[in-house]
Amino acid sequence: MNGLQSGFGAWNPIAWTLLFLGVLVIALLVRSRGRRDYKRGTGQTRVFLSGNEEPEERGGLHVRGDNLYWGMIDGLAAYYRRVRALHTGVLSDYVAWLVGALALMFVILVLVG
Amino acid sequence: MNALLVHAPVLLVAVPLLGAFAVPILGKLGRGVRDAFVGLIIAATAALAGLLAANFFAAGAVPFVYQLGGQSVGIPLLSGGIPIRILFEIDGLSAFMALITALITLTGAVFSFSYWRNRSGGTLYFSLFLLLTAGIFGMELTGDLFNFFVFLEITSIAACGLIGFRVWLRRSQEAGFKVMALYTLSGLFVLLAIGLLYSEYGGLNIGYLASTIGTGILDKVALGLLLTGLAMKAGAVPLHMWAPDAYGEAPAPMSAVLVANSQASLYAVFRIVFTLFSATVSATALGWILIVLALLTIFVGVTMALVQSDIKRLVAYGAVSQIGYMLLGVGVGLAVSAQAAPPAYGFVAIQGGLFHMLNDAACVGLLFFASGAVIRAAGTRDLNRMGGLAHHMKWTTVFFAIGAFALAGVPPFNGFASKFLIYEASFQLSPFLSIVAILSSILLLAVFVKGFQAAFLGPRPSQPVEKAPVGMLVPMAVLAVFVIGLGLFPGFFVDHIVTPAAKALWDGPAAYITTVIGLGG
Amino acid sequence: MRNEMSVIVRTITRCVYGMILLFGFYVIMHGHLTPGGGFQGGAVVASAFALLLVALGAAGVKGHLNRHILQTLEEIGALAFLALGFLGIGTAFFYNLFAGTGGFFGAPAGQLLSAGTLPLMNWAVGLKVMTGIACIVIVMMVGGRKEETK
Amino acid sequence: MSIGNFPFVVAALLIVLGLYALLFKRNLIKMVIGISLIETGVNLFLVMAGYRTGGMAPIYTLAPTPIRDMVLPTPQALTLTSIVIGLATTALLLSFAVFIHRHYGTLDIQEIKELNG
Repeated sequence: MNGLQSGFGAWNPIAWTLLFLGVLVIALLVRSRGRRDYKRGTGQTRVFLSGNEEPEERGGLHVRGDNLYWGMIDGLAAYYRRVRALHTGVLSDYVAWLVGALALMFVILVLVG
Repeated sequence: MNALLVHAPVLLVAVPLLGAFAVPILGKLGRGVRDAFVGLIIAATAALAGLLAANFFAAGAVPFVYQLGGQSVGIPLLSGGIPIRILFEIDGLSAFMALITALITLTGAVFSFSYWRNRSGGTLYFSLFLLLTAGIFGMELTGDLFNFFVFLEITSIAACGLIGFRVWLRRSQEAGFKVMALYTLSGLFVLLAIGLLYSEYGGLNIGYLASTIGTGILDKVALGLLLTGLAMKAGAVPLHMWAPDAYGEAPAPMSAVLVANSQASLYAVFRIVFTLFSATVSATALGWILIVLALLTIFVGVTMALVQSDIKRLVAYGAVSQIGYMLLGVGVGLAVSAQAAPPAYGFVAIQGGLFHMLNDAACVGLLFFASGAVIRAAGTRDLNRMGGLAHHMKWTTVFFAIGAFALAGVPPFNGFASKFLIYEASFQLSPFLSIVAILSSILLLAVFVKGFQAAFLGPRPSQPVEKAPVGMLVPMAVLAVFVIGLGLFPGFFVDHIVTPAAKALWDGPAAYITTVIGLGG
Repeated sequence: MRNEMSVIVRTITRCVYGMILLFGFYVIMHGHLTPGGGFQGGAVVASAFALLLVALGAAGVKGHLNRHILQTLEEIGALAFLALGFLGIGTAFFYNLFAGTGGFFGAPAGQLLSAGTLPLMNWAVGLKVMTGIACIVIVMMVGGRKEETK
Repeated sequence: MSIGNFPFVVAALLIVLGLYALLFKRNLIKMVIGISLIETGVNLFLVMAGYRTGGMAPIYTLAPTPIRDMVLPTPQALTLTSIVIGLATTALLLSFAVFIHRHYGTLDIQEIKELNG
């Protein structure tokens, strides 16, 4: 009733959600078996980075938007340089894209026709 | 009740139009009167759309026409085999689109009330809002190409008036000019195509044209003009450049309605390739054109979203990429529909593409509303200068997360349900298609993780934050309920409203044509 | 820039203003009989307003053309047009209720008071167009003036 | 005397001229003029699509008996509607141009590109 059949696979969100909740319960059970002597405010919660202790006051640090995924964007730099260069913001270029797409569409439709 | 039902198609256009012209007069009586009136009009419109769609789908989704100015509303008058008078034609797809539009315009209007609460000059905004609503409904319901052009231009003018409504913002004026110029140009392409078709066949009714359409070079030129112009208005790459400007610079509730506007253009693309020009060019070729556009749209949209640092442009590029999924689903269906024994996955693909329109409207609307609330609270749109809003705006945070997960296709939200159908069906045509679609979906999750992390996480902001008022939270909550409901019970919606809509495309133009001329002649 | 033009222009404007108005109203009134109609006639009337505005300057027509009144009239024109559409909703939207009834606007085709709701619609559209275009012209003129003084 | 296909050539010329203005002119006002040119070209095409050599004006009450060729009224209605819409779009574009000049202090499209990337 509430599932989807694609003829190739099936998707039932209710079953998935129940399964998800089941796994969640198991995970919480496993977690509850953990050590209870883990205490806040002691050396156990101190943060180390590469063996050096991170100072507490940097707890207020916030990774700003553009710093996320910089590695990936850097890796795709060649792609981004080209694609961002296409988004010039100049209306004439937009119109050129429109006219070019129209011409291409004509060519394809007439050739394929 | 019955009379209301009979006249529902035209009332869907006439009632918001009436509201649009009455609002400036009632606005002089004060803000309360104006808001109550706009709420009444938009609620009545949404109720009419719901009534129309509910009855239509319950009655087995048989297409019917509404004749303006005739002796009766039913079967059109023919003159020499050509339908005369202005016709509205409602089939499964039109009714489905009307439902989407009703959902978005209703929530958008409620959000707008809070948005304009503390600013002056909202009266003309609501007038244009209702005009845009009337135009979108008209585009979806009309059965006549020339009417379609008129409604297209109504939406263009109203939409651009709303994009540039805040004349004190320099960027909104820039966006308004660019978008208006492009919309006008695409509208003129459409008009030229209409002129070509008229001079060839002497009629403008879509059903009539579909029944006589040929394979000549003029038909192909007309198809190219229509397809390019409407793909531009739908925001398909490489004609998408206006979309982030428009979605980004419009007032937040407008961005959501603009998505509904783009979807109406997408509806027109589907109507044209499936119904109007089904005989002109091979469906396989047309289908592959749509698929190539779709892949470009998905990939470029998502990758460009990743590098945005303006929260609304980020969501806007996400919205652009979703247009690609709809094109992909329907394109796959079109590409295989011409085969001697069309495989069943073609129908599944169309189901997925159309279902994704509904899902996309709900999620993108939610995200635009939430980002509007975020910008209002943070006082900036720059993701690099935001942070920690979750400490103050718990509900907005939750809604943004729901919308982001849903749009990125994370189960069990609704975006996954429709993307699942698209993945499965496109995989059977070519695994490459579904690989691009799935990878882009994952990338989209990364995009929204970036947006979410930058705006909501992090330490408590130092300056005080203006929380989202209840009037903004309610429309978000409504859309969030839709997102979750569509996600948990996709089978119900697919069976009852998506399947009739997909059938209207998949079964070819015969039903659409006979409704206009088969019986009346 | 001076606010008004030379005395020749002003005098000629005063002479032809009434004639243009009259011709505009004629075009609107005979919209259902001859080429023309609400939009064309309205545009003619609005061109008379524009002429007045150009010749006399924005200050010269201040009392004559009030933008807020024009705006209200524009809305009324649009509402009247829609109301005429709703009149026929007993049968179908835009159904011509009065045509051929012999009564109100029901004279045989070719006479002035014929064609049912069509002449009324022409008047509604004419009202909307003349006031709408006049508004646009006024706003553009005032907006441009501000620009120059800056 | 027949005018042949000459108006269609003019229509095509107008459209190409308008596209030229949109693509290569830098002034916003000139771009608006370009859009108007395209619109005029399309309108001319529409009117020509309904024209019949020797046809008379499509007025119901003036129709002679027996009925001779009349010019098709539908394209004229189309053209008229398109002119009305063109009026609205031109007015909107020009008012955007006024505000852009107020904010940016220029009408050069190459300098109005804050929305990029």
